[in-house]
Amino acid sequence: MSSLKDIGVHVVHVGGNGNARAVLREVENLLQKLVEKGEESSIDLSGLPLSAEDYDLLEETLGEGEVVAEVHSLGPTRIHETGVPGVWWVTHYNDEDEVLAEFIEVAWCPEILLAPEDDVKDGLEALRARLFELKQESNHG
Amino acid sequence: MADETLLEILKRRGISRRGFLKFCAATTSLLALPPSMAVAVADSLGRLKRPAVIWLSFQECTGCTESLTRAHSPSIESLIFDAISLDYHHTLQAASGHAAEEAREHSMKADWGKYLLIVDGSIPLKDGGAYSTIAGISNLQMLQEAAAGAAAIVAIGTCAAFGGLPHAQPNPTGAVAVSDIIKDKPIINVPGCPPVPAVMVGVLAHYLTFGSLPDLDDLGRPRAFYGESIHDRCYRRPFYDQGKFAKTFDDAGARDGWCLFELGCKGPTTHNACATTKWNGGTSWPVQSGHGCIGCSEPDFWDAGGFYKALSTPVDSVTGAAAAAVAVGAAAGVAIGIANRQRKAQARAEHQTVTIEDLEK
Amino acid sequence: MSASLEKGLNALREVMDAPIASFFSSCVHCGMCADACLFYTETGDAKYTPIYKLEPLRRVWQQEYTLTGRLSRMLGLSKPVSDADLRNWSELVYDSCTLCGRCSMVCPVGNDITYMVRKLREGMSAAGHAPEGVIGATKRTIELGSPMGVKLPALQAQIRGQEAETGLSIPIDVQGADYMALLSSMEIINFPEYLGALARIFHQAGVSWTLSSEAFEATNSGIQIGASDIAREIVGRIVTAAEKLQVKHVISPECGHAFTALRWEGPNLIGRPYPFKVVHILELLDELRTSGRLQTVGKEDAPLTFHDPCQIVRRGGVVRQPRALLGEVASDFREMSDPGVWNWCCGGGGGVSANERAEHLRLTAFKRKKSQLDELGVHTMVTACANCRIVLEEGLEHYNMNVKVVGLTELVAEHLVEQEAGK
Amino acid sequence: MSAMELLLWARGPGLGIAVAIFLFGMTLRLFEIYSLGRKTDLAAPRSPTPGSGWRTVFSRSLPYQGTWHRSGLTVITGFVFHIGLFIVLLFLLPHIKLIHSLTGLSWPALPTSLVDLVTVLTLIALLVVLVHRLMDPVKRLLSGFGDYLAWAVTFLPLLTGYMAYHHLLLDYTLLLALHILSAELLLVVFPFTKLTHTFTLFIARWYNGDIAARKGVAS
Repeated sequence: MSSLKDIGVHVVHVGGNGNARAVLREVENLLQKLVEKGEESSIDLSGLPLSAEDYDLLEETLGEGEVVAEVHSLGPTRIHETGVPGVWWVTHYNDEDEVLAEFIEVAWCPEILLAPEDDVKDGLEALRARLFELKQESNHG
Repeated sequence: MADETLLEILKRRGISRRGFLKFCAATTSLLALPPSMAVAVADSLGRLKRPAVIWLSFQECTGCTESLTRAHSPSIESLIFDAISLDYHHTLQAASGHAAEEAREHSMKADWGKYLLIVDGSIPLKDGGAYSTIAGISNLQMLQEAAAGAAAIVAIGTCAAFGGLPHAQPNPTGAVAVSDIIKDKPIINVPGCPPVPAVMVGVLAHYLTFGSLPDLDDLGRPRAFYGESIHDRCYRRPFYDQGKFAKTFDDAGARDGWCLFELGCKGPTTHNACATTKWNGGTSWPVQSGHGCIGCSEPDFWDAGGFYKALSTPVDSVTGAAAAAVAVGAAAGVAIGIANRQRKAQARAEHQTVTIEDLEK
Repeated sequence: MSASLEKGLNALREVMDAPIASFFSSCVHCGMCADACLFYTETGDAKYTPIYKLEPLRRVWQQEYTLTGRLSRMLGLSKPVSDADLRNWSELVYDSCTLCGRCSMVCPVGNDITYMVRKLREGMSAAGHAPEGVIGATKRTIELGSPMGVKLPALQAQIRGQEAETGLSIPIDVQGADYMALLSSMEIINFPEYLGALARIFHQAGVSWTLSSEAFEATNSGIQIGASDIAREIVGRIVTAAEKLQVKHVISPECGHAFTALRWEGPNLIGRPYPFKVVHILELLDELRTSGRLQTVGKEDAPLTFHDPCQIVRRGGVVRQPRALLGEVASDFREMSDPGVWNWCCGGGGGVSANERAEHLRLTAFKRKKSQLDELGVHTMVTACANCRIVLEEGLEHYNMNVKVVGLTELVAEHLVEQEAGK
Repeated sequence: MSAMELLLWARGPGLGIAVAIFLFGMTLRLFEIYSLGRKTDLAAPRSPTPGSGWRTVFSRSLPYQGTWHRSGLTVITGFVFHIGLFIVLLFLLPHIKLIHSLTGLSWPALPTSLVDLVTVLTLIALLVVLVHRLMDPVKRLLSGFGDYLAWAVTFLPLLTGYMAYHHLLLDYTLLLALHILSAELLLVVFPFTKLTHTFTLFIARWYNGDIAARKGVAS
């Protein structure tokens, strides 16, 4: 029997629709804003129809940077700095590794990497509680 | 518990603020809002208290509920449902019989004027609405009662939004849409057969986030999802522009992903988000799998001239009318021809030879 | 004194046919016929647009021969053609149209507008709206035998004159001659040398010919005024004479509309084909030339040009022959712009030259010919139509132009090999 | 009535009605014309004239040099909009599908973007034609309600088709419905305006060519 692969379906791409160039120009503007005014911003990539060629062009132009990070909350979120410092590629996945949302963030550091203030406070309390427990244990010990 | 905010619920479930931020970013993206709105979304969703929701199912196939609950990425969508208090849903609720109806009545009384009413399925009007009843109450009556106390109504699926399949000719049950009955409440139509799950969730998220109706088109559909046609966002669109069309479902053009217009694709007249959100967790969508759009999120899609007929072709055959027209035209032509010949013959008969005396008055 | 609107409308009902219906059905009002009409180009007045001149005919067609027209007429949505309408259109139908046929050549949908103007004149004349001058010419043709009132004695006097001039006898009423020649009264009165030229050429070529004392006048005012009954009577005289003399051919003189009347309209007027052939004099001359029976000597050296008479060239199909003949007798023949079937009318055909009230308009229209001549800079213009010749001469005189007009037949005759003439 | 209902009406009963009126009207017109007949020409033709009517049917499609010179604007805009109309009507795929479904005939389509360009040129030409008709004294004199109606029903399908393709101003479904309705209006108006020239000009040219050829002139 033939397998699925034997069915001669091959999708021919007809070239990008030019949205990659528009995105790149937008990145340039946002980066200039960051440099001049310190304003951070981002672009929602799922809001635009981007072909495979568009993605290739985006990735090729922005390149790879120094930082790679991963956040584990509600499924993974993968972040990497592009070859242009200050330009971050942020992709949110669900637990099944499907893309939920994808952004290009123009910032000193992506929002999601920063430790949230409330969480830090909660962490401080948790840490103090832990230290208190340790002290109790050593006292008893 | 009922006074817990969403953020508190999430926290209780071990979801961090980072996770919540991620959820808000995804929701913002889903709602096609600018990324900068994520903070606003996070702020209001975070403080959100669980609103009551009543879900009524009338003449329907449960496909809409299936679509919603079988969503591939339940983690995000289910968050929204965690945020609501789904007090009544035939299919999903544990209670049945009198207990279920009591729950509905209780919820209506408790949250009168505040609850969100979700409806799927059309409402039969013929023969006193006898074609569909729940606990002896006709759909019409139940809808009217529930609608009276609703803050807003969401008509989920093409049946509730436009009448859908039950409404198709000859419409034996006299099925109508929610908007045909309820005129005094805000109604959001979320058509589709079934609607894209992310769209259903997105609409709910919007309502919950902003407490208001999203921007609607003239058919009551949220523009964020129904603002563009399938054709506009179709990845095969460049083939349409180049004039490359699949002629059959298995020809070389079809294999190369050419435009399906000739095979009856209704993409140009259909407004939905399939082309961008796709189905089954972004796996594919009808056109990508090689079949033209059937226009399921549009009114009367079932009677729109055939799924496999190109949009520009006639719905009905005109051959009969054409033949009759030619025949009648020929008959009229022969009649006027005879009349004309008679008039000319008469003119000849009345001809008086013109002499030079006849040249002046 | 019995012309009436009803008679006129009845005539229009009678002439309506499939070509007219197809023409009116096809007109898109593009106005290109205006640019083809010298009465429009020289005045710039839109009312001279050829298709506009046909409004009364179009209205009769639409109101009486189409279903929608009949219905709107019944419902009172369209007004029938009135006597005032026809009176208002008289100038357009008679004064500003020479039936030159140029519009019929340019119409993109192929309307033969000239064909329709000719038909419309049937109704106009029967309704009493033909111009006085043309009515007068028609009356003289019927009553005296020629539009200019030329009678047999006048012709006989000219025959004697030309016989003396050429030393040749001019045959009259010869039974069984091959050719019966006809003349236009303008030739008899203004250009009798045409008759002499015929005698000399036919003598040299050995053509058996004759004139008829009963029918020597070729012109037909009935055609110009648009009264078929009258035209039939006039052409009938020629047919009767030709049949009586049992000639094989009848020669149309150098007169444009005479050729049209005799060659194309005649059989249709009398309702049967002729037992003889009709040839234009230029056709005969060219035939003699190609068969070697016409010998010429010497050529005109001065540059000269040819004015194509509409009825002979565009409406008659004699295009090649005049140029072939000119090639024999002229060394410096120059074509005007728009030569041959695209020529511009002299402005006096189709009865306009007989229509006094049109004189001013005709002279205005002549500016077209004037500019053609100015552009070419030639001082001799040959033509082959007595009417063109008169109109051209009047125009040239009016505009003080130094151009001489010559008849082609006479020009050929001047170059005949002389010793032949002496025999 | 929603846009979709309007579209369905246009594709269904509307089309049937329009095609029926068009065919009825044109059949009637052709009978009207031919039933008037024509007398046999008794004058001997200069030479045999077979095919000369057909020759003129084709030759009148080409302007002669003097026409270019004197009626240039009419000729150029006329050419552009006629050729443009034919290209758009006959070579846009949706139109071919329509013709195929009505007649069973089919042929290859031109790229949509090319047809789009042609549409723009045709629209421009038609606008020039209208302005010319309003400004030129001859055209203005000859023009009546029927002329402007014929212009409008020719212009509208092109305009609505262009707007639908580019999603201008209105919803696509509504525009498509309006486009089809405007084409149906064209069909309905067709037999009762000068638009009949599309067919009758062949008859007119044939007669003209035949009449002239009998006299030995190629007209």
